[in-house]
Amino acid sequence: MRQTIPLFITFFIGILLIIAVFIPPFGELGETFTLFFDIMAVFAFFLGGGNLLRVHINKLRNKKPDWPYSIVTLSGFGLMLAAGLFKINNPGDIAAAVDTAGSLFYFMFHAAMVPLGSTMYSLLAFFVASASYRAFRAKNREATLLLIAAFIILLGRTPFGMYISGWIPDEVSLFQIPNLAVWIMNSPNLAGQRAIMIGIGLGVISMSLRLILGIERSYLGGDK
Amino acid sequence: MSYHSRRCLRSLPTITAIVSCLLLALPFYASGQEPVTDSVPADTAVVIEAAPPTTVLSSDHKYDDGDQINLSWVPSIDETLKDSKVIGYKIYRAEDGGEFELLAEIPDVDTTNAYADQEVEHGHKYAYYVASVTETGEYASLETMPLEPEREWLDLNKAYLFIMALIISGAVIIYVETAKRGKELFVRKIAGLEAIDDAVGRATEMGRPVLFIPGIHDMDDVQTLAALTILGRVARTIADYDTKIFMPVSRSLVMTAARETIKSSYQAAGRPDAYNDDMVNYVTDEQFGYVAAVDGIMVREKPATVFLLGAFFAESLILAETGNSVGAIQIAGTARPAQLPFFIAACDFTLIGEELFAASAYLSGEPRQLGSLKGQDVGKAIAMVVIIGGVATATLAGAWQMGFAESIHGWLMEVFSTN
Amino acid sequence: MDHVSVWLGAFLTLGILSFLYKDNPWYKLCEAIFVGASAGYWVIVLWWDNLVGKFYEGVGDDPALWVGMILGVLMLVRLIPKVGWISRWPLAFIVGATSGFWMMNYLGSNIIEQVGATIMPLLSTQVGAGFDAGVWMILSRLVVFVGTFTGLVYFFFSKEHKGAFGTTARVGIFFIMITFGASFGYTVMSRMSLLIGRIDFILGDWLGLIN
Amino acid sequence: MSTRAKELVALLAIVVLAVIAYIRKVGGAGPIEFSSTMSVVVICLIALSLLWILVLTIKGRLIGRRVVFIYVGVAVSLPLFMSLTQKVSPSPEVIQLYDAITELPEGSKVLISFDYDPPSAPELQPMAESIIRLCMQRDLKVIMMGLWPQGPQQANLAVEKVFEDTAITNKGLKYGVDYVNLGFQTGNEFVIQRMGSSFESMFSTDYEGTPYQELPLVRNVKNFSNIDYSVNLSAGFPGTVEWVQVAVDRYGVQLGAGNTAVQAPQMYVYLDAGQLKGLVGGMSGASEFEDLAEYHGKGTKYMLSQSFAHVVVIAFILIGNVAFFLGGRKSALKGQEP
Repeated sequence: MRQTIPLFITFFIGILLIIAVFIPPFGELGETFTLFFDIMAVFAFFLGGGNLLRVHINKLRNKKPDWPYSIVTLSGFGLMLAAGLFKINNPGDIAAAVDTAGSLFYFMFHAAMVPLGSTMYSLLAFFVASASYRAFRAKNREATLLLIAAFIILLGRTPFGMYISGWIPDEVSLFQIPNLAVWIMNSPNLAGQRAIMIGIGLGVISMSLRLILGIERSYLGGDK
Repeated sequence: MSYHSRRCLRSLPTITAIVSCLLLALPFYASGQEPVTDSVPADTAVVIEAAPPTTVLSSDHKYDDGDQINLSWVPSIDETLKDSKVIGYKIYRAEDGGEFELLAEIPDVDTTNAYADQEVEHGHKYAYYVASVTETGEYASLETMPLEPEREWLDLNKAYLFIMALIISGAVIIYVETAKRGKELFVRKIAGLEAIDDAVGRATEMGRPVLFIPGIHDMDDVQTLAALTILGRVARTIADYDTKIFMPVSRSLVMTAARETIKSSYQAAGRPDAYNDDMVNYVTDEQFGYVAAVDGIMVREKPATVFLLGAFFAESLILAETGNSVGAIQIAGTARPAQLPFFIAACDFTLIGEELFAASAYLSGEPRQLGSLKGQDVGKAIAMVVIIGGVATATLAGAWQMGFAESIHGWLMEVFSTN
Repeated sequence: MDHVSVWLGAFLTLGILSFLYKDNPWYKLCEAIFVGASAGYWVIVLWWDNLVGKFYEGVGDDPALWVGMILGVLMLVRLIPKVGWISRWPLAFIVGATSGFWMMNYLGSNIIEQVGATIMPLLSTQVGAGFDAGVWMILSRLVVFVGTFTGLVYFFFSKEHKGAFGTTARVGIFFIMITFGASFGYTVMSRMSLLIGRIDFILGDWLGLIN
Repeated sequence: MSTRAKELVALLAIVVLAVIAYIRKVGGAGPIEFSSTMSVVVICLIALSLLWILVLTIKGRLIGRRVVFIYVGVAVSLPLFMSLTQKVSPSPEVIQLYDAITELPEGSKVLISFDYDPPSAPELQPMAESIIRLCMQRDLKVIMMGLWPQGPQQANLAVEKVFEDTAITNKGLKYGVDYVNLGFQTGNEFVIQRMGSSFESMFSTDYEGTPYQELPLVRNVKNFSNIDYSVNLSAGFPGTVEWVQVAVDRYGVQLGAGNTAVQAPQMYVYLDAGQLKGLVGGMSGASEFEDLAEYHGKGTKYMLSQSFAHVVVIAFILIGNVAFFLGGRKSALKGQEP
């Protein structure tokens, strides 16, 4: 019973959304369900946010390693919450959008979250280089092809590509590196992308069917 | 076929011709009223700068929820003149015999002589007229007959999509059923999945935890669902080996779903007591805030094995390189082609696209699940046959203009287009 | 930008960058701020956009939204151990909706569209045009055709990669590898730009050393 | 000295240097610029040290991650001081987008969707600025919106930047008449779908809170059929893929896209199928576009840094591979291969 009802719900809703594609009056069903999902996400956050609070309060209480940072996390969380919920310092008072310029929420976002997020993102530049040095080796034929393609695209995107291959006559201009880079993007890359995309499409269909038909039910938990 | 129906069929062209003539003529007789030209000042001498558009036709948009009417007209004759003063058109509409109101302005006179009115509702009638607009005035056409948009219950434009869905799902279901009856099905080895047991075993030996990252998307992404189905299998192994699993997530819904999944795996392994909610923790929804936290966890907890399965974006390499720097064995998989090269570079095993979705079925080893993999191979085979056949007929039709090839190619293009 | 936010931004930027050296208190501090503030940020976004914007303001016109609300409340039932299992219902709803919705979407955009786009005449620019394709176009079309086909062979699960089938699959993986190489080459560019943006902030906005 | 003491000294040095630089800035000192001789010397020094690393690696001494990191930092920072410029040749997909905009008649409406956030701004902001500038120069009407919460803010920043140019300011463009920012709406691809029937249903007010009907520019814009060209500036999901799947495939919108370099390769599929009309990919795309539009902004300025960083990455791949073939293979055979 405890498993049958959820399995039935999954089956019913799944089939409904598949059929909806073919029935114009149901055309907006997917959209409506997304709205449901968005509303559910708010409630899920009570669980998630609650979990975040619990973990850090526990850390504080038990004086686990690095507990002082939990104070920072909790106060950051609280401050952002207060700033947003009460729209502190919002020039357009409570009716204006929460992220109106000038509000505390706006300030916190731009002065703290933006630099933090952008910098975390930019760490990638360093990791790309270290991965290039360590891992991009022509170990076998596959890796060699990957490398060559990457190399041509990289060169094609710098002026060096043109300098190196400028001597190639215009009749076979395809072999000039910038053109070759474009060709790789448009032909072999396109082919690989297509194969991957078609495969993914089939994978999604098959997995969706397993879920809808209840063949795959690991996410549901046991009968107890 | 009866005599009558045959007779009807024979006279069909004539009837069609008469009906279409009537239809074309309708707008001209539609209304006894004078066209509305009130924007031309009445007290000045009326100078007609442009002719109104003619043959304004409204028609119901087929296969919709009765929420669109298509409008077309023959542009003002002045547009063919060199010094045309027409700068655009205005469309007016009346609902259920009410007042005409401005519906839309179309500035571009060169290209547009049609309009799709999607602001209509099933159950109401709409009449239209179109006016050509010049700098100083408007010149209205005749009104159309009131038309009620029709609601269709089946979108026949999507008949081919329906058949495709039926064939592929049918193949999956047939193979699932075949497998259920006990027929042995062969599925080739997938390297990344063969490695999972060893990877978990390694963590057990080293006494270090397993870190499972299910991507950064919510439950409304199929990749997250795929990650959770794989989690179900991995958690089972972990429960068997009595290893520690740690799973920071970036979405609350994923947290609840992951807890259910792990709990049920522990129950299936007969060790429900070993399960603990703290195995899965919510961190933050923010992409890079989550990455900052996971990176911190990686360098501090030093997991022996890291799973990176699901929807990944820019963070793929940040996570994979940090995991690599702490010496973890990493098994990654995503359906995002742009992130795959990074996983391939920095991880030990990578599930490419489709393999991510096939993984849980493969790992389960259950005949029915393996059957579904066979089913999707049928889809692949169809795609391959269509590609070969399509390219062949297109080439024949292209270079040698062969009639039969042209018709096959034309039909294929009709089937394989979503519009 | 005023002094406070520039200094704060610089402090946080350098703190994150310090992770490259090693895990350290400065990074831990930035991480703690980031996690706390961003979790708070998303609650607020969910609260105002979803609960207020979509539910509260929308439910008048669309009573169906109550379904979403009820499902949401059911999620919280897990906090009551006795009836906790009911919280699987909303989960089942989400799984069903996600599967059904994306199944049809992927069928359209990933399978039908892509197969359709691969059907191209090899020797002519378009159907009915005669032999008007140049050498390069023929080559490109051929590469796309062969690459897509062999790539699909690679993903085939029902047959061991052996013999002629194995060779075809190997050609397929070659194409997939070229795709990855191309993505990598293209991506490197993007990654560098992000860093350039940050360095521009440090050297320009903060320290005023560059224009 | 212990490691800890060394670290503290380094930290202190950074703080002191920063304070000095800041005081210098507050004192009104201008930016530092390298002369071309100086630039060449710096470039040569970097090249020499890379050679040295090559030698080290061949000898079997793999350099650490931190050294690689320092190189990246240096390669990105130093070019920002240099006064060298670099020639670009626009690629066909960038030209296609440029042409699509320049071929629009005066007064046409261009919809620009800002689907990115500040972390992706270094790449996409230069595009946004030059596309908006081009539209305004050519007297096109610009309608801006965002599927990402922070998109509309980026839109405003871009407009502010464009207005720093007196040639644009002198046109006396009015908000609400010549350009408008509709703001953000949650719902990802469904927002696009709803916009297919009515813009107003998704954006009842603009970003400032002005009701849709009070904005002369959009008052008569019902849906996509009133838009002449659309540009989507995208850093991920929701982004170009969704715009193509919904706006192009369902509503026949003429769409061009500006993408981060990561995403751009996936868009060639759509470009090839004609679903996309024009694509600007990454910073090099941005600098190509700036070149076409004859305005040299941040895209051009950053491009030198980027080329440098590329060369460093290429060098590291080369070094890694040369060492692998000349000496490292042995270690690979011994099973120490990373």
